[in-house]
Amino acid sequence: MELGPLPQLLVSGVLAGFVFALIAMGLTLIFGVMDVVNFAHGEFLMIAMYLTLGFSLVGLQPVLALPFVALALFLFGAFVYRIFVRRLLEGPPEASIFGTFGLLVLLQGLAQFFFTSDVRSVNNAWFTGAVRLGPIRIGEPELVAALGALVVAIVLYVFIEYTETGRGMRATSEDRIAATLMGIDVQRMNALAWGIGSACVGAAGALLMLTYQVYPRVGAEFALTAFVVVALGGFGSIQGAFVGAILVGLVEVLGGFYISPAVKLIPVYLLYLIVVLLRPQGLLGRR
Amino acid sequence: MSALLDVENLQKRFGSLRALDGFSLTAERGKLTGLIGPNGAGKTTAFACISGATKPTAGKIVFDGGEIEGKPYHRVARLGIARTYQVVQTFAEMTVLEAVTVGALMRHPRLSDARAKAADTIEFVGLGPKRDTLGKSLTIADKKRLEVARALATEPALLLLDEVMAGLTPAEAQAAVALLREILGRGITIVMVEHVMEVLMPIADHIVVLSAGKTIFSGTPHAAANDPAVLEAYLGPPIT
Amino acid sequence: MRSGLVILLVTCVAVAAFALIVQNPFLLDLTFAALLYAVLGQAWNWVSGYAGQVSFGHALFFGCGAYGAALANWHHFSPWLGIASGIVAAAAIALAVGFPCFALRGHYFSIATIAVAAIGEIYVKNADWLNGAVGIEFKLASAGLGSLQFTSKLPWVFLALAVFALVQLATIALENSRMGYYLRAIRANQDAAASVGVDARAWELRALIASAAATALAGSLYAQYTLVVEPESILALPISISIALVGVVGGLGQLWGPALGALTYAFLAKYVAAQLGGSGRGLDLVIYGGLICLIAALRPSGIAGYVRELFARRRLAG
Amino acid sequence: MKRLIAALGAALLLATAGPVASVQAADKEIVIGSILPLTGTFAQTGALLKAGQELARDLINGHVSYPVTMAGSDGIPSLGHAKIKLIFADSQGRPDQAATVAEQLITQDHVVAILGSYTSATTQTASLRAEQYKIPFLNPDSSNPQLTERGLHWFFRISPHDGTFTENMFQFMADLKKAKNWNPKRIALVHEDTLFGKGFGDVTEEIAKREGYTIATHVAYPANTSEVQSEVQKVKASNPDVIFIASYLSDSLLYMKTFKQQGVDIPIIAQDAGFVDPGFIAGLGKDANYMFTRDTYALNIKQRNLGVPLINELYKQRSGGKNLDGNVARDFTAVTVIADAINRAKSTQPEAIRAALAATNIDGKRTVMPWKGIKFNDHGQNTEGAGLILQIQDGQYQTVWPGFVASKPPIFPIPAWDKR
Repeated sequence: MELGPLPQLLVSGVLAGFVFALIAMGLTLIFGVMDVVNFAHGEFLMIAMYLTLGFSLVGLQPVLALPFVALALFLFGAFVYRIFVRRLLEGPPEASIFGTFGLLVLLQGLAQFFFTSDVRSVNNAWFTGAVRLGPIRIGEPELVAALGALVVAIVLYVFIEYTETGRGMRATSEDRIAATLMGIDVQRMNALAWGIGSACVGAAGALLMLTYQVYPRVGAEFALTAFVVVALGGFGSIQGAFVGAILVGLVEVLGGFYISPAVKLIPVYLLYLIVVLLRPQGLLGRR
Repeated sequence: MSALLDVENLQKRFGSLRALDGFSLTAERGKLTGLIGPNGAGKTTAFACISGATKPTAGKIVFDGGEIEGKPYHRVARLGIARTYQVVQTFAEMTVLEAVTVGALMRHPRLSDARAKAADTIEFVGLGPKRDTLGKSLTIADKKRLEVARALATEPALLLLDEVMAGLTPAEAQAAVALLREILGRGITIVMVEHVMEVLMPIADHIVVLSAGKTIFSGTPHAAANDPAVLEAYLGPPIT
Repeated sequence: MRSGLVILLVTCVAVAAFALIVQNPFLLDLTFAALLYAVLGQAWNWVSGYAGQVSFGHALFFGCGAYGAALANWHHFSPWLGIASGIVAAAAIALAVGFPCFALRGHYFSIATIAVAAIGEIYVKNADWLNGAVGIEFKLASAGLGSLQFTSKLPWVFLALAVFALVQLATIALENSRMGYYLRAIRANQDAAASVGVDARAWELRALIASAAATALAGSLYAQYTLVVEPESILALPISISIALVGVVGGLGQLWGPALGALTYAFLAKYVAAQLGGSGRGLDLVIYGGLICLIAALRPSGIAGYVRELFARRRLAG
Repeated sequence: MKRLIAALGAALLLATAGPVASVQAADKEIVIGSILPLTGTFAQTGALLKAGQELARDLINGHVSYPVTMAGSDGIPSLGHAKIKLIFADSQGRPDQAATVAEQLITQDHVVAILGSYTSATTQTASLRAEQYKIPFLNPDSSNPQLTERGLHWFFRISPHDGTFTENMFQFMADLKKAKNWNPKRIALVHEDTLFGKGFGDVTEEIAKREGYTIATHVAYPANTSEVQSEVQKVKASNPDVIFIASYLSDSLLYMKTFKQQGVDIPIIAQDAGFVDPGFIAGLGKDANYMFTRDTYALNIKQRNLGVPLINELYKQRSGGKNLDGNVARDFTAVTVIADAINRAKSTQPEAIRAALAATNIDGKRTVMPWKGIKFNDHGQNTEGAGLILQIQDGQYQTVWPGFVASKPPIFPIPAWDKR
């Protein structure tokens, strides 16, 4: 049987999925702990990308800059929680939707003010070649990003399942009041979740700069996909985000090739609608 | 005359958990039936199934001569079953009058009629002085009254009350009992979940005991208090 | 109810007088934009404010109206026919999409609205009968109500004012009706609402259909005003978000919220942007974003909610 | 903060004082409106275009002579050396705003003609207002072919449109076929799904068929996408001889990287936009080499007009050191064209200016453009303009076509990715 480009498309789709997963994991973690969708998630990614670009200008390769960017984003996320998101949680549920939305507009405006709307990319990065496996070609940056996504997912999983703090975070996500009664500092857990979720997107930003370029509005495209991925997988489920991301990557690439690139996002949105209408909690979400 | 509500061998599973596993209950017209049982026996799930909030996995619910199991929540309400919640579910941003009006609108689509009906009901449950207070600003006792008023405003044939006495001071509980008698006096049938047997005994006409999702007793309050199975469910197996 | 009507009357008279006095196209344009956004915000408010189902897809309905008008012009029909068919199309889409989507709640619903609107946008970009990504430019006709084209801004301000008054009247009626009570109850607690016989999905669907129709009407006015429709500026996600933000900044589920939000938005988007955005460096975005953040953190009930609190406090004090 | 206060203060003033005091044309001033995107996404470009137009205005109003039409003529000689005055209005890059300010220029500032307004969408709406009020509208720089196909009476465009530019790409390919003994038959067409992309796609498909080429695949894709794997696989699977592509910068970088990753080393001819952005070479380094792209302008051509380097120096003083580019050069030229028309009209009556514009005939040597000249057809389209084809060689854009202005010969055939 003639497979044609199918094997290549499958590989490309899965790799694209890994990148989406990398971005979606932080979002789903934050949601899981405190029921807040961070609509400014894409802008956190944008900040991480600018930071990575900054490091590359002083000679530090994105892969090496990754831990610093992740740390910086951790601090930034925790800071944003402490001075801002905490107040949103005291208000009605809409407050968090629109508050993080305001944050999106604000961060985009600041980026445009400081960096202008120019498109910038890291020059002379490592990993620009491609690996050949028979007829299949895999870009090195995609490969590195996929490995990064796997490492981040495993670290996150181990942290949440097997550490004291991770268990505290899970308890907080299940029942905030009960967690308080058990002596868990919910504010600290929330700040930690924002920090870790932001650190994940920091890692994503660093790895993304291997293939992609940054400009103030870069977050929009990725964030939209990340929301769909997270909702598809089930808000709050890290495994769900991973499965959802790979499904979205595959559907986007296969749909683009076999239907038409112009409408490649329609199957992705349809997939989301069909899944949540049949299973309102998403693929792996809890009710 | 047949019973108003007849529940037969109801089953409800959440995944592998059997919340109800053979729940049966009969409520005679105009009487107060008490539903009791230890924590986690499935009382609240039983109410959820009867009122249509969740679908039972198997079994039969006959209300006023018609089968209602699996019907949507709001349709069951329209048939004449109203309920209150164990954990109060108020409309936080609405005043007492507005919240009860929402209930009254079910039988009185014109807003002015509904508001008049709601005002009467609020007086009836003794919330008159607080009719313009927001739901979220009420005390727990008043929130429970508000829920009763909201349910009564739908002019139900059957009222399901879920632990309306919990957390009340003795004086408040006294007033609540008086209110229940007045409701019964209007010809409304009540099924009432209570955690504590003693509260129910003086007012209940009939007692159903639920344990681990199964009806283990049905009879008069006096018989319930002397039934070994009931005592075992509450106190654990007898020490021998 | 009476105070709402009085304020509405005073507002309309004031806006009309202002429009007749200033005669300045820039300010009239600002007024038209504010009125249009007030209509859009209020229509959105019915379903997302009163009923609490936050939609990020209203550009789809806006687009129905705009494309209805544009298609009528393209095929030499009366613009009024185009507006009517745009409204019908929006209502039909609202029915078809709302029915399944109202099974979803919270973020799942909001993201579903994004997905549906995005599918619509992609479809239009690739649909030849709507002239795809290129969009449709109106053919000029002699000015008048028949062609719905004018060489002055004044008729536009009055048209928008009429629609605004209509939408405000509808909202006053809503607040004092069974539907208004039901929507607020659904927003507060859908489960408890069902326990007193409220069929949440049916009422939400009615609200969405009305909302879609009003949004489409505003969309066709906008298209007739600018004389060009094109997917990027009619159907894209930022349009849906602007509509939602007008509703939120003003205050969700409040009669005067969208109007106040629209005034703020029009002023910031059109005027401050012109003054501060000179370098194209996004200072206007910074101010706007900062304002939304402040409102969300400090006054989640929006401007209208804040004004109300002030009045309530004064009443208590006096 | 100061600016905010100033803005708020001004707003109050506006609200209370009523109409903004309109500046009446002084006796010896001819008022021309200019609509530009001075704020918003295109604000940086808008500021440069404004500087270019102001330079042209100052040259026309001044005494110093340059080899450019009307430069150094001390205003409009036929109207008693009346000075040209430009009133700038901000479109914010938005179609509805462009229409508003066009109306404002006409009704309040009483301009005799309007220049504008960069993006095709804003030009579309603003020119409709000019048509309604019967005022000449001269468009320097919008490239959508449809603009001059609307049957408007008052609309003129000096720039070639995308149809002409695409014709140029095919002419270049035909020359390359002859010179390099190359025989391309199959074209892969890739463009974003916007006004710009769709316009390019339609016209390219039409010309390709007319010229006897086969469209191997026609890929429209969503702009600002996050990956282009399926797009590139479609191109690869269609086995083309040449790729025609239209994208803005972010997507153009993504395409180049993915082409390289997938080993697609087919010659690429791009329709400017992202491919001529300064960020293109900066983002790709040596991987940008050998790309062909269409552009409207280049300074490194074999000069025909000796005034260009001088004018470029003057412009650099106003642009913060930036060189003239295609957009600015066209906007500069537009001011000279309208001044020339008014001079010949010997009147500021709109109908007279329109008639003079329609009769425009300027030699290319008297402009800063690499064109044969400026002459409008019945649709108001300049028929004498053309585009350039550039190739990136050693990290520099070199003009390789048309031959009479080329700074370097094209390098062809192009080496495979791993040999670059």
